[in-house]
Amino acid sequence: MSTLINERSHAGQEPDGVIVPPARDAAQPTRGRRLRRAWAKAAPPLAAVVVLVSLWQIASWASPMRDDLFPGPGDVLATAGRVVGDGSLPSAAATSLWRGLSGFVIALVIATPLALALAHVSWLRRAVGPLVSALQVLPSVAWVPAAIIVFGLTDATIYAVILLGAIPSIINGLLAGIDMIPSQYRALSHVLGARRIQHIMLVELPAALPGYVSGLRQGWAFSWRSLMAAELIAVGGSLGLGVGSLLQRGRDLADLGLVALIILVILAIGIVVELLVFAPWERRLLAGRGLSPMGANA
Amino acid sequence: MSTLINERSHAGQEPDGVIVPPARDAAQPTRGRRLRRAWAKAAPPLAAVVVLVSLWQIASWASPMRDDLFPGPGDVLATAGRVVGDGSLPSAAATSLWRGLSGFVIALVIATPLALALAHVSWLRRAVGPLVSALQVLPSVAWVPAAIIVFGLTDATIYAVILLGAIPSIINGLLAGIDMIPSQYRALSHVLGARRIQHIMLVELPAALPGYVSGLRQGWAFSWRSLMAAELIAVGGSLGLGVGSLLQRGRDLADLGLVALIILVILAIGIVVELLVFAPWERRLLAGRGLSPMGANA
Amino acid sequence: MSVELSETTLRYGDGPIVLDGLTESIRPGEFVALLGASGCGKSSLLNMLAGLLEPTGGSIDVPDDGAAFMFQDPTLLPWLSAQGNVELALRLAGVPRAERSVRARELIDLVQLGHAREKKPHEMSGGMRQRVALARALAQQRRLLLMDEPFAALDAITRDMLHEELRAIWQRTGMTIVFVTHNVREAIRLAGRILVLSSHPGRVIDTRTITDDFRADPARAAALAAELTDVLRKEQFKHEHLDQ
Amino acid sequence: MSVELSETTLRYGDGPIVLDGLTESIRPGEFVALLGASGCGKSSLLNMLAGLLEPTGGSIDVPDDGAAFMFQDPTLLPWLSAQGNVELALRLAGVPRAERSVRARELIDLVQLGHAREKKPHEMSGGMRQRVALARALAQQRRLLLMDEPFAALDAITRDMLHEELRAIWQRTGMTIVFVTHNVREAIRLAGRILVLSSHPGRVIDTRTITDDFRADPARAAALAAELTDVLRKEQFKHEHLDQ
Amino acid sequence: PSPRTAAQATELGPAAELKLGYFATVTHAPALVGLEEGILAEELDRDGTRLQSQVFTAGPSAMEALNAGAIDAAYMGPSPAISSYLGSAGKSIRVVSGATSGGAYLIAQPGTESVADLAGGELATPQFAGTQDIAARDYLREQGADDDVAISHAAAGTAVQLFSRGAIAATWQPEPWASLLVEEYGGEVLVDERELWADGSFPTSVLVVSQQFAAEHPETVARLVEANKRSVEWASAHPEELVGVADAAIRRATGENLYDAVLSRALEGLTFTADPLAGTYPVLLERARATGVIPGAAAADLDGLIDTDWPNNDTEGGGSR
Ligand SMILES: Nc1ncnc2c1ncn2[C@@H]1O[C@H](COP(=O)(O)OP(=O)(O)OP(=O)(O)O)[C@@H](O)[C@H]1O
Ligand SMILES: Nc1ncnc2c1ncn2[C@@H]1O[C@H](COP(=O)(O)OP(=O)(O)OP(=O)(O)O)[C@@H](O)[C@H]1O
Ligand SMILES: [Mg+2]
Ligand SMILES: [Mg+2]
Repeated sequence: MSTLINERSHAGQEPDGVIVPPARDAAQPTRGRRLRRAWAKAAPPLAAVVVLVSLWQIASWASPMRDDLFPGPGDVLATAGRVVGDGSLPSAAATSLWRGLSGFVIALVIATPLALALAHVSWLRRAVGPLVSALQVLPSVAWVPAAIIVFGLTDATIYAVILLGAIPSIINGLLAGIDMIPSQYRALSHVLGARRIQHIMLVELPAALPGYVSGLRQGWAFSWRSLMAAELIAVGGSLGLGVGSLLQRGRDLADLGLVALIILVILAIGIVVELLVFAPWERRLLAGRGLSPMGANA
Repeated sequence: MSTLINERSHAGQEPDGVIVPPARDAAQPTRGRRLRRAWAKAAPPLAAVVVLVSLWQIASWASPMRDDLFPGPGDVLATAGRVVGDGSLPSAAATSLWRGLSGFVIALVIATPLALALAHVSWLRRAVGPLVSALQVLPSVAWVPAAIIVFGLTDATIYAVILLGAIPSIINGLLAGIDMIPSQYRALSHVLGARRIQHIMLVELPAALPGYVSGLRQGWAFSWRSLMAAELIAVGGSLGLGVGSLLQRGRDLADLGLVALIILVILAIGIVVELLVFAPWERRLLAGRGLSPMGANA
Repeated sequence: MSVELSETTLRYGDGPIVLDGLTESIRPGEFVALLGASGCGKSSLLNMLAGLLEPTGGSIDVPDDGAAFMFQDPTLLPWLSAQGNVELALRLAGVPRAERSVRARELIDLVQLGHAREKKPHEMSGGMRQRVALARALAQQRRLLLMDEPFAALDAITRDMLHEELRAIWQRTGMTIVFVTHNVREAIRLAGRILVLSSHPGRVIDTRTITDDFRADPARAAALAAELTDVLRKEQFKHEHLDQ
Repeated sequence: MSVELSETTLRYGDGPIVLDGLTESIRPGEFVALLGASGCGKSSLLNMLAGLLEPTGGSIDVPDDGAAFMFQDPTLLPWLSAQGNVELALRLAGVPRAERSVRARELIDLVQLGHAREKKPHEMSGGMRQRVALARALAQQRRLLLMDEPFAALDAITRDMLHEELRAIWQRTGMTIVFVTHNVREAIRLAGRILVLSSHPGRVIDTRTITDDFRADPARAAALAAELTDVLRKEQFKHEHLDQ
Repeated sequence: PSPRTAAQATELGPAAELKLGYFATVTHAPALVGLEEGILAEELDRDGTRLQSQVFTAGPSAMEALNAGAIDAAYMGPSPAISSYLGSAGKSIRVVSGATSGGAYLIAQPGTESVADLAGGELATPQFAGTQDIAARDYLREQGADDDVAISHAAAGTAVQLFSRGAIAATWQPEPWASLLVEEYGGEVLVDERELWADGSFPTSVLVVSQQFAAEHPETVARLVEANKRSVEWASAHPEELVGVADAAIRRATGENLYDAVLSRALEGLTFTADPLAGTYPVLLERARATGVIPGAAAADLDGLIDTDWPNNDTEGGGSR
């Protein structure tokens, strides 16, 4: 006989092979609880970072390679001090972040209606759908010569490259979300007398939202990566110095400390965007529908 | 009064605002039907291509730009004749395609168990999940210095860059698919006495498959783009010449005809992979569950 | 606005014929019940009446403004509360914004869910979800109302109350109602006419008209229930012998 | 292996108490029916018995090997056919590969779906899906079987046949069955004991033991049905007055 | 911007603005000096022309920008200039002045004594059909080693990494990477490219302007050429200060730079000259043809590429008609 007694806190006790939906929490959140919760949320990623940095330090000590070929955390910290000190890194990060976010938002605004058009106009989807998937595959650098010829050396070139990278990905994400909508919802819209636009706004988009968010996450990745490609074109002058230019600089100078630093900065930006934007959004969405991301139920 | 009479072929008649699930087809497919179907499938993308090429030709005639800055279809065809004639394009395309596909398959094999681990081990997901999303954001070129230090100028460098690009994307796609599984399925597995591994193999993976496929499509895009980035790094020697290297060569030689040609080749590869792999797979999957991609019901 | 079926035939793909040459006319304001074995094609018929499915043969005439439809499963939108689901139907029916909230409250109260107004579908019991779907169907206010086993998940008491409400609404609005049920007594209690369908293929094998006098007499109603059950039983046994 | 509830209490999050201090013991081999208004907590109770939900207070003892559970909605896996869904349950119950197909066929025939063996869930009617879910629950062969309104979507005739089958299986295997129904006569026909639940909060307000003699006498059975319906009605009216 | 062919343009007097592209690297020292010491701005200002500078990281994107009209003039290596000139059938740009000469070396792994030691290894050049690539191929051909040594391409830092890891036997690199390899990784200088040229000089970076701009604003081009000459002279005259000036200019542009030791060694090997060394172009082209890199190239196609006859009033442009 197994006895389930009223014990709210035996997280680790889950018997082998039992796939239990997480029980809901009975108590009201108090101040102390909330603090503990925030800590519980922040602790695992922090632990991951600490573990990774330690491994890195150990590897760099143990490695027989020359220091400049395998910079350790200390070296990178020193590089960080230098480029933060002279202000180049913060300003580059701010420039890139602004371009990335604004480009992503523009891509979103353009891609969403396109995706809806593809989802609803069957011949359009058959005609253009494969092309969209193919555009996703086209590397950003391929657009650079054309973009320079059309837009010159302005921010418009950079945005063009970002958009061409992010738009196909967002379109595909939304299409996938729409395709997975239970077919009953279409019947429901029909029966409720929804006009097409009402169906889209009131039923289809909300229903596709969880899939859409995961498409947006990929779209964000594409727009950021395209931005990095665009920032390699040129530096200074009318184009502000971005993180991508710094990365290129590090590669040109074979300065692996700088390269590692930029990688860390990009990772940090990615983690922050994920933790502040996508993860909470997705969690709220799923929770509102009685689903819960399995790893994120704390 | 509206009268719905037995007319199987009034595709265009759908009244405004009516969102009707596609009626199933009553007749058996005959030979003639099948031919007409194949044609109906191929016609829209072909039409799209013809329209785009004509627009391009007209633009290149009308444009005041120098021919070398805006090559028309004729110029590109001539370039194609040249690089196909000397065998460099076919061999580069074959090399890249092989690298892209094999890299993607390896990424798939590595990413799937990782995604499952993240989906099932809550602290792991909280610790590593944001890092995975951040890795997706990291541009492929960032890995190149590290990959070269570790692997030198070998195919291993190229595969490392592909894997680091594709794996996070596939992980996120599968995670998103798993998160959207109705929570009842977990309850069902529990009640049927499934062990965790059985739940994963028999319930979770099949249920997440539609979301997974759309994640794989993004993963394929990432792996192909990473491949292009890797092929720009280093060429020649023991490394075969890939499509990415040809693209770079076009830029180096200020040969925009070659650049345009490579863009077209990459697009063509993308379209073929989409039409032969992802689109049919997705359609079959959705149809098997009573869903249908809306634009693709012909 | 009457509903006219003429030689309506349905099959899915190249499967067996589901409905075979139904010819039936439903007058405006009629209250019709459909009885038939599980899988005989009742839901399919309602789907055709709602314009969700095209007949394979024959024709169907329905009112131009479509039909309100309560599906066999509730099909609530999971991101909306009970109130939200009903308000959506009102919005799509063109009810002005100001009235929607009040009307939705009334409908939710009607189905006894006043205490669960803000609950999301996943926080409701099966019967509660079915009642929200009922409220939503009533919110549509069409002249034709199709209901697919609307009370199947409800306890006898709630069901009784809702029977009363439904008849009251029907009498007040004069709408046409076609509903599917497996409960023979429910059919007798509510409907003005009962159609009994056979299965494999579905045809109308029996039609009964029920007057209010008839309904008022429990003994005659019970006798009819027994008789109809017998019709259904015979039909099904015939089948079993064909099948095996 | 008996089922023991002791002071079992349940609430969802910080909502109202759903089940309040249930203390009840179900003997091995007993056939128990749960009656109660929609939303009173019947499905929640079954979920706790199946280990899908933890009680907020008190304790629950259930057999170690878990329970077979037929959910209120069919929850079939959409990528598997009827046969495939049943075979999956057999596979997870450890039935050797060779036997699965035969056993699944038998179970599908038992629920009268021989003609729809290879149909996918989206190609089946509501009642057909429910029957596949029933076949799947029977395939699990646990000592405790929980059923949540197992026959709600079925016509009277099919339901009758399945009642017979279920009782036969129960008698043959001696398993413990707890099932929820809204049909009072169904409860009387099948169960050895009936528990009536109140709502807001859910407590056991009436318990009846039904012997085979009793069941055999239609008049006494009808009287009991009327009596229980009355208990339910009183309970619900009390509520309505508290609510408003 | 939609660049038209130069023939359609008419002279418009001094430009209001000149957009100048350059790389933030030592081989572009005259540009660095001109900017850092204010020579370029000062000279252009005489006609009221404003100077706008733009840093590039690779020849192709600079050339693309020039073609697009996003910049009007640029310092760049001769090979992108040749590629563009050939590709546009002589319509894209003109080389109006020289800037830097020398500063490219074949650096081999420590302990390598001669080309023969490279056999079976890989030699990396920055890019296909680039100046160093052609030099390397031609050199190997001359030495009869072209079958023994594989050529691969890796630019700048990548080549340094490959070298440090021992993945390549040698690399033909311009400064400052050649010096970096020598100073930091013990590379052996096998060949100083100057040895391969008749009078020991060959162009490393030159000043080019778009033909469109040259046709519209010949006065401004003349000012630019003059400023370049002054910068070149300054650079030649102040070898001690040059390191500091170059370092400051590079850091200002990109925030990062190499050690001074590497920089000064790199600068030592460079010669600054306003002479574009026109005589080397046909040789360069012939070598490209001979090694099969640009098979169809003919010396006549380069007619009009180099035009040092500034100031001139010839709106048709072109010194070597
Ligand atoms: N999409 C479909 N594809 C193929 N066959 C289908 C489809 N939908 C329904 N059917 C078949 O049509 C028949 C009638 O189904 P329908 O849902 O109309 O039955 P029903 O009378 O409503 O049954 P129930 O009382 O069980 O709900 C069934 O045999 C079913 O298998
Ligand atoms: N996940 C949940 N979150 C919050 N409340 C819930 C949740 N699930 C159920 N409830 C509430 O618990 C109560 C009991 O629900 P339950 O499903 O057990 O009722 P039931 O007796 O099975 O009703 P029915 O006969 O309608 O199926 C209901 O009031 C419902 O709103
Ligand atoms: Mg039905
Ligand atoms: Mg229930």
